[in-house]
Amino acid sequence: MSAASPEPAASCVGTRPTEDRPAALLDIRELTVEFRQGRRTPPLRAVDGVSLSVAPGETLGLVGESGSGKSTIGRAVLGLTPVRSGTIRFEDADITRATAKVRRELSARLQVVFQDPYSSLNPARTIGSTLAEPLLVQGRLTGRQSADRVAEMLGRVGLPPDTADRYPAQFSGGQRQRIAIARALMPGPRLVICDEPVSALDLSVQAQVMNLLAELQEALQLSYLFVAHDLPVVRHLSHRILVLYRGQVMETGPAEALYARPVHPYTRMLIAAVPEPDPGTQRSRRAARRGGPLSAGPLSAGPPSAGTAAVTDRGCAFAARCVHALDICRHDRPLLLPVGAPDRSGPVTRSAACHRASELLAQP
Amino acid sequence: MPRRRTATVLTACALLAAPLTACNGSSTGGGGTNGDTLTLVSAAAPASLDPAKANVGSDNWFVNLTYDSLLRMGPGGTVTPDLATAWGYTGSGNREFSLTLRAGVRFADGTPVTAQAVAASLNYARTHGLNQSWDSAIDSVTATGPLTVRIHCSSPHPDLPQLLSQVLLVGSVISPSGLAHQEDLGTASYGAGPYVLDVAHTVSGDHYTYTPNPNYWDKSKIHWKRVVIKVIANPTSALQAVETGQADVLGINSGQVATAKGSGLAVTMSPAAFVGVNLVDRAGVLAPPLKDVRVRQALNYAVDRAAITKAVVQQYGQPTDEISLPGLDGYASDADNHYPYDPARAKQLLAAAGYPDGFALTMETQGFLGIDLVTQAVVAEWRKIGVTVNITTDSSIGQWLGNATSKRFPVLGFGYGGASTYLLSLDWMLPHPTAFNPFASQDPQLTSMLAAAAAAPAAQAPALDQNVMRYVVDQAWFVSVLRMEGIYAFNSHKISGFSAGVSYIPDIAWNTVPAKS
Amino acid sequence: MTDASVATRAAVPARGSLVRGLLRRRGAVLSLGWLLLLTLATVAAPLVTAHGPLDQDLNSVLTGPTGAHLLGTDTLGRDLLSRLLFGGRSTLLAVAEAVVVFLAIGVTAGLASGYLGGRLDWLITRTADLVFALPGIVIILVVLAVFPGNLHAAMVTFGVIGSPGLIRILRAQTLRVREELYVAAARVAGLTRPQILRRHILPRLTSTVIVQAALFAAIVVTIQAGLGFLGLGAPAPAPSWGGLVADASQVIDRDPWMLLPAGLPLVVTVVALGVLGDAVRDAAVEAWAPPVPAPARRPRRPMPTAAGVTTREPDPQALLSVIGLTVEIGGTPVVQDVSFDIRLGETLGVVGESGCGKSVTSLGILGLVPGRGRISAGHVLFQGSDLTASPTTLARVRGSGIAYVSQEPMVALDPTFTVGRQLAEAVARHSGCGRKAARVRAVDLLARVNLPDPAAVAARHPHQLSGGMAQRAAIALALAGEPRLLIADEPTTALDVTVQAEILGLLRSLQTETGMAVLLITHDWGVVADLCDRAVVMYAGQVVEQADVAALFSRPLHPYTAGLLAANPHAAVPGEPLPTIPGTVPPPGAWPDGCRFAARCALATDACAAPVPLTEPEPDRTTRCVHVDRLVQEGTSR
Amino acid sequence: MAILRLVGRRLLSSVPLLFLVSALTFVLVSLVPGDPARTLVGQHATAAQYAAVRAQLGLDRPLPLQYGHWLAGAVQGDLGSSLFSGEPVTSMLDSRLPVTLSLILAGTLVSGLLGIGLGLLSARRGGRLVRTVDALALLGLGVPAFWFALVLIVLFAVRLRWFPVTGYVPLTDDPGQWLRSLVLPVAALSLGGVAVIAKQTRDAVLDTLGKDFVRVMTANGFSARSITYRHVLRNSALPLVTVLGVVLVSLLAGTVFVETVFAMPGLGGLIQQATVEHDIPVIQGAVLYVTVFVVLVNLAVDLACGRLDPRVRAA
Repeated sequence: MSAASPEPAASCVGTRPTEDRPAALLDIRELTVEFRQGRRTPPLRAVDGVSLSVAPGETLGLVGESGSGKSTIGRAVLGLTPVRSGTIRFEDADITRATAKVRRELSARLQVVFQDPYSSLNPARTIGSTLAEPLLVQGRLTGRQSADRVAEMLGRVGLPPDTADRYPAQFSGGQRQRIAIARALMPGPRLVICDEPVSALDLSVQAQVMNLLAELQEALQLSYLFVAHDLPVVRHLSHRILVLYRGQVMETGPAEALYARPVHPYTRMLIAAVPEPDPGTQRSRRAARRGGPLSAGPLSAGPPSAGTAAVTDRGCAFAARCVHALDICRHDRPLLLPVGAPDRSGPVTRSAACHRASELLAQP
Repeated sequence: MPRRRTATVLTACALLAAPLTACNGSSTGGGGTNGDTLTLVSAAAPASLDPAKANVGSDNWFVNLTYDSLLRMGPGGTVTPDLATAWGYTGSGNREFSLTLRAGVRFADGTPVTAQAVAASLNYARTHGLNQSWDSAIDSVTATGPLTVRIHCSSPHPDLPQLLSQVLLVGSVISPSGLAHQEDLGTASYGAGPYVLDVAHTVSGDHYTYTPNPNYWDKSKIHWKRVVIKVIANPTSALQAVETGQADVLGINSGQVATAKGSGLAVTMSPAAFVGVNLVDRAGVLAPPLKDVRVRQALNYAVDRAAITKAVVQQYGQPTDEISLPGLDGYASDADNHYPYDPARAKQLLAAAGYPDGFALTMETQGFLGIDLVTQAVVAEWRKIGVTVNITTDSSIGQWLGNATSKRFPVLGFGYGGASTYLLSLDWMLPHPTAFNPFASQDPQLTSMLAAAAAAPAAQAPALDQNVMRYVVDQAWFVSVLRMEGIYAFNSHKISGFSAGVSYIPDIAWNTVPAKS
Repeated sequence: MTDASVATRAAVPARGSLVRGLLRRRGAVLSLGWLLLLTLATVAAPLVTAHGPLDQDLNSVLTGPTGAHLLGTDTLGRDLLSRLLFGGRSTLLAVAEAVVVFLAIGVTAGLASGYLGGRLDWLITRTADLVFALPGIVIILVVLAVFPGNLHAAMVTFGVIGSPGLIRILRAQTLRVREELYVAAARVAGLTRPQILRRHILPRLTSTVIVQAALFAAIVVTIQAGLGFLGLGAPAPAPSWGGLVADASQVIDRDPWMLLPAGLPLVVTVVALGVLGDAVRDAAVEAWAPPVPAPARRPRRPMPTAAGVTTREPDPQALLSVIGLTVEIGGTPVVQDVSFDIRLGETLGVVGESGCGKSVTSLGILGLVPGRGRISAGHVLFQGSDLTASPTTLARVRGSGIAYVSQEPMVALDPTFTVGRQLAEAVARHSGCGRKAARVRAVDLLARVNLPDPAAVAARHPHQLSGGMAQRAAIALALAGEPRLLIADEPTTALDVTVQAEILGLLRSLQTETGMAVLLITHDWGVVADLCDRAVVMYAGQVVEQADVAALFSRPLHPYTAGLLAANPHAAVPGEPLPTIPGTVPPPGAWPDGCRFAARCALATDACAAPVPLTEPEPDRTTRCVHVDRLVQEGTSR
Repeated sequence: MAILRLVGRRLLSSVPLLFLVSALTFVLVSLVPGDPARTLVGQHATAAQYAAVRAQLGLDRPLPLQYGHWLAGAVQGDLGSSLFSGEPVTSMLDSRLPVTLSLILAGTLVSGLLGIGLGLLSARRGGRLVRTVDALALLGLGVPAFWFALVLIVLFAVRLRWFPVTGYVPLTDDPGQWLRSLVLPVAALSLGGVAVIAKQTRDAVLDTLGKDFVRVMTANGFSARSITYRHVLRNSALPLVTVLGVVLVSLLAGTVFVETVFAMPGLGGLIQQATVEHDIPVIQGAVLYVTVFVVLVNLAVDLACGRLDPRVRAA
């Protein structure tokens, strides 16, 4: 039964990472993922030397626009996408190229919630059958035990027990996402990759699911790698945020600090682009923006793949769109370096990959 | 080849050959001007246009138009002059034969028809022809003068006049130039006939167009500006073509007679073929029961020939037990009902032979011309006396020939066009392996009867021939079931002179002329 | 005994639903009935008919139907019914042989190719392509020439030749299913390949396999008969369907009747297989599709009278007046009694969650209600003319009076034409100018939506544009007719946030330049705040509140508006749960009589059970709440 | 230029196919028990004559040698001669090509026009027409060409006498009669094609009509005619062209039956006849012709798809 009851990591005492950073649950070093695009064109580099770590009980938010590689990182961790180079360590074990057997064992502690609540549940199987699926691997449970476990988990995500006998078609998007979350939690994982889990949901339901995720984290001591494009959502759920642009990390830092005082021009642009749900604020922001355009560079030319394919190792990936870009930005790729002093949320390091990070930090 | 061809061909013409005069264009109204175009329908494409390699029967129309033969046979079997004006056996025993050629005749290419040319053509036919057994008695053919030819036979050959007529094709004279281009003989014409093949307007296998031969020796025999033979396999389609005026003549099957007459077409017919089952394994190599003459006779008694005849050809045929046709030399009318339908007797005979419960056989038959229907009917009758048969049906002549001569089948379905006893014996009764006697059965008594008949003078021959027929029927070498009419329908408003005869192909080259309207 | 029992129990209803779906279809039942009857009759042929297929009755040939021979007899007096039934055996056997080979190769190779991929996939695909290009019937003829009359060889060959079709279909479908997220989830869950194949992939393929097998069987029946007809099938006298047709063709003159019994069973069987295939496909689609909103089960009642159908006088100032608009789809109202005005140059936002009827309302204005929908009540007045009254007015207004921009820019343009040609067509249509002038103007339009290098963009096809560029091009297309009103249905939802900001900016500046009004459909409060002057909030097909945006954001007068505003993560307090609205939007057909929000509303009382009319608690703003006084008094929103 | 290169590449890639098909046919046909030499020499031939004919036909040589010999000739455009008529195979096939092509082209035209028309109508009107098209599609699938041909003959040729029963009139002889001679065969041949295309058109058009761009165009005032005939049809054409290719190939298969029933001197009839007679060179040549035809059809389909859809062109 051990697998059935999630145990919080012994080292983890709170929902926030401790200050001295206990051994990370997930640790990614220099991850690079490429996709083949046919014989003639060079491969598309979707993830380009990304390093990150997720501590027990922590939520790391990955933000970025389409084509930034944020979902690919999650899929690489899950073994759904082959890795070109770099390492992925989970619970101190290298799982970069884990065998199917290792993956099977891993599945008890590493789980996923996908974005699309419609395609993520097999319409031909009852909810009960779907939820029991992760237990198949363990193969130690009787039908009775697993049915109990299913009922228990449905209760946890706020669905009635009779849900188990019904089919996905009978549920709304929000309910399906609850089911998907329940499935992920069935084996009692420690880390859940949340790949845009609320972006397909309506506002009112989105709030419900976000609350559920937060509650479950607290109750079960879960870690989340939270992938999303919606900054306010990520900010609300994450402890730390990692901003991605064309497969590269632009900036990383504690959620509130990063959101309140973004350093990297790309982060700033992202945040500025989100319209405030307040006509007054929005009006003044717009007025402020009139002085300088949101993006000075040319509009993304060509289809997204063409744009991202043109990643060069030289220069900052964002330089072409950056209003602050200097010559150096176009020739030297900036390293992801710590910036600024510790802010009020603690001595947590913030980093940015920008040649002008310190200048920008100085003048928000 | 000739024999099987005779058989299949004649039957083909009789049952199916549907001359479809697709003289398109004007056809809808009165069907073109008389004398313009004669359009015939044939059920099958010619195997070859080379007289030596053509199928006797089904290919005659294609060949006769362009090749004159030494002698000409009429519907009643009378032989008249063509390229030869005089002919006859010399001496006794039917071994020496001489011919005198018509003077001043030229081939279509303008070269003269000489005795040398004729001898060369005949020698080509007997060495390269499909019907070599017919010629097997011939020793040599020599030109004895500018216009005289002598044929010498090593054994009696009483049927040389028929053999050299347009019906059996051997006497179709090929020009020296044709013999020099043997590879072209199959697709072009090198004869001295009234027409030549218009290659430009011919699609082999579909339609063949003939135009008058400017060098023909008797212009009065050219009645048409154009003769077209269309190949249409489907009998209904073929008849329709004639009914709608797209064609003028065709061979039809018995089921179509009423339809044809109903549409105002003229119908002519004559006994043309006999159909049945050949019990070839008389030695019992494959099927031991067949060795016993009682068994073979039982198989004859078991068949209700009258019923089969009525079902298959209605009134256009008669039940028969023999393998000759009325009007041929070997036809013995008393042999026609030698085996009245008597299943009880059949069972008795089987029991007496030691097979009270019957036995099993395999049979090969031809899937065309209605032969398969007859054989199927026979098999169903045999089933009633306990003889079960597994039938293999061949859909092509080549397949059939291969199977028939393979000695894998003790029993073969057959259709045969009828021939003089001498020619018939070469296929059926003498110990030569042929498709009609693949096991080369022999019967010394039969062989000597045949030898006597072949050497006999014409006046005595028929009686001897009929005795031969009585003998083989009694020996039950086969189960002949019925003889069928060869039936032709034609547009009598457009043509006349078209008539059928026993063992005869209606002569379209000479006799079929525009109707006087 | 593990959870497998759960799985098994679970799987049954799905399969059951396919069977049930099948049995609901009359065609499928008839087809199955025929095929079953045929199978039984052929197998038990000796019981059905007293005549053997070879029994001849030479005294009754070609009789036509009689008491003794129900379908008549053939040339040898053999019973046609008997020959049909016994001949059917060879047909069924042929079908079985060909289909087994077809499935064995097709399913194995298709699955392997699609699921395993890699070099094997390449090999299988290439081989399949090669075999696919073989002239099938000719190969069959050659095979039959080699093995005369050997239908088994022919049918096995035909199965092989047919299999590439199945391989291709199954490969494509496997690829598609393999990409489904639930398969990824199963992989993450640690299921083995065989488990995933068995649980997730194979079930999805079953119906396809059945459909393809049925269609292939239909073809096999035809081909087998065709071969029989050509005399290449079962050797006579063995009966076969094709052989019967051939026999019939020999006696068309004497007895055309025989053509019918010879051919009809063939036709019916093939048709039955075809119907069965179609039915399985339909049933499968039904079984797999997300549920269609069930039409209202309750007897349809007249619209709630208390809510009243608005019959107000249109605002003479308004560019567009929507009055009491009700739209039904498949007889179920999805939008009810919606009214609002848009003034010249104004931007009106329509806000609400999915399923509230925003898009249907906007399409209703343009007379483009999707599917089997129709406007069942209400009027749309544009510059004084009623668009619901006359299709010609509507046609005249579309594009030149009112233009439309949709949500998905990548599919909003015809993928087969260049952007320039589509724009030019729109220009020519609205201005009547020549082709050349239209081309020039098209490039101008692209420049106007701030596309860099407009001439180059004009020469491109839509798939060569990024999402943002495509949306600009779509806006350019909408501008072609110089409309007075632009309806933009979630124009930025599919775009990245930075691109969204650009498009919103573009809309704003275009509006300033042209003075056109904008009707903006959105679910994003930020977009409303950014662009709109006034907003209409919709819930469950109704307008629930309407106000100036400043007032709406600061003091919502409907609990739904308030709840929705609060649920926005923008306003979230770190570390605290977001305020939520419990439950979900009721789908059309499940709307209550009274307040449609009552079930999710904290303020709900018994009073909410009765239909709620729109009231005007303050000038220029309306709300549909019986507790509006309380909200006004509290004067708070958050 | 790119097109030429594509065509070149495609044609080149079909070489293995032609090779495979010819080798396959060769091997298969060589297994035929009925020996053509046997047929040729006839029953009275001696063993020596039979052997001579075999030698003359090259049948006594090992199979690979026979094939190599044939291949060498084929590459130079010499497909040998018919075993029976002695006519060169190429001229036999060429003389029959016009008939089959007439049938196929007319069949394609009829299937295409009628099918697309019906499909379009059904997609736009809906209701009963949809069911009619469905019924027609089923019937097209269900009614075998050879049987339908016979029924047509009974009705229109035998009873009504509207059309000739059989035969083919070359276009050059008389265009009017040519057309008349094609009516019934083409009707029999196209039934299936019409059905398939009508259904495909209906489905494709309905699918396209549901696309966003159609709504956007309608909303922005594009004319209904332009939307239907320019945009919807062109977008629906892609699946349609693929189906058209399949129909073309299936029409070719249909000619084997239809030419037999209507006694037309086409390729299909020839193949059937040659198969029955084991006329190896003719079978070989015919299979080659048919394969080339299939290759060309597929190439045309690919090119058409490229022309119709820029996305395909790019790929």
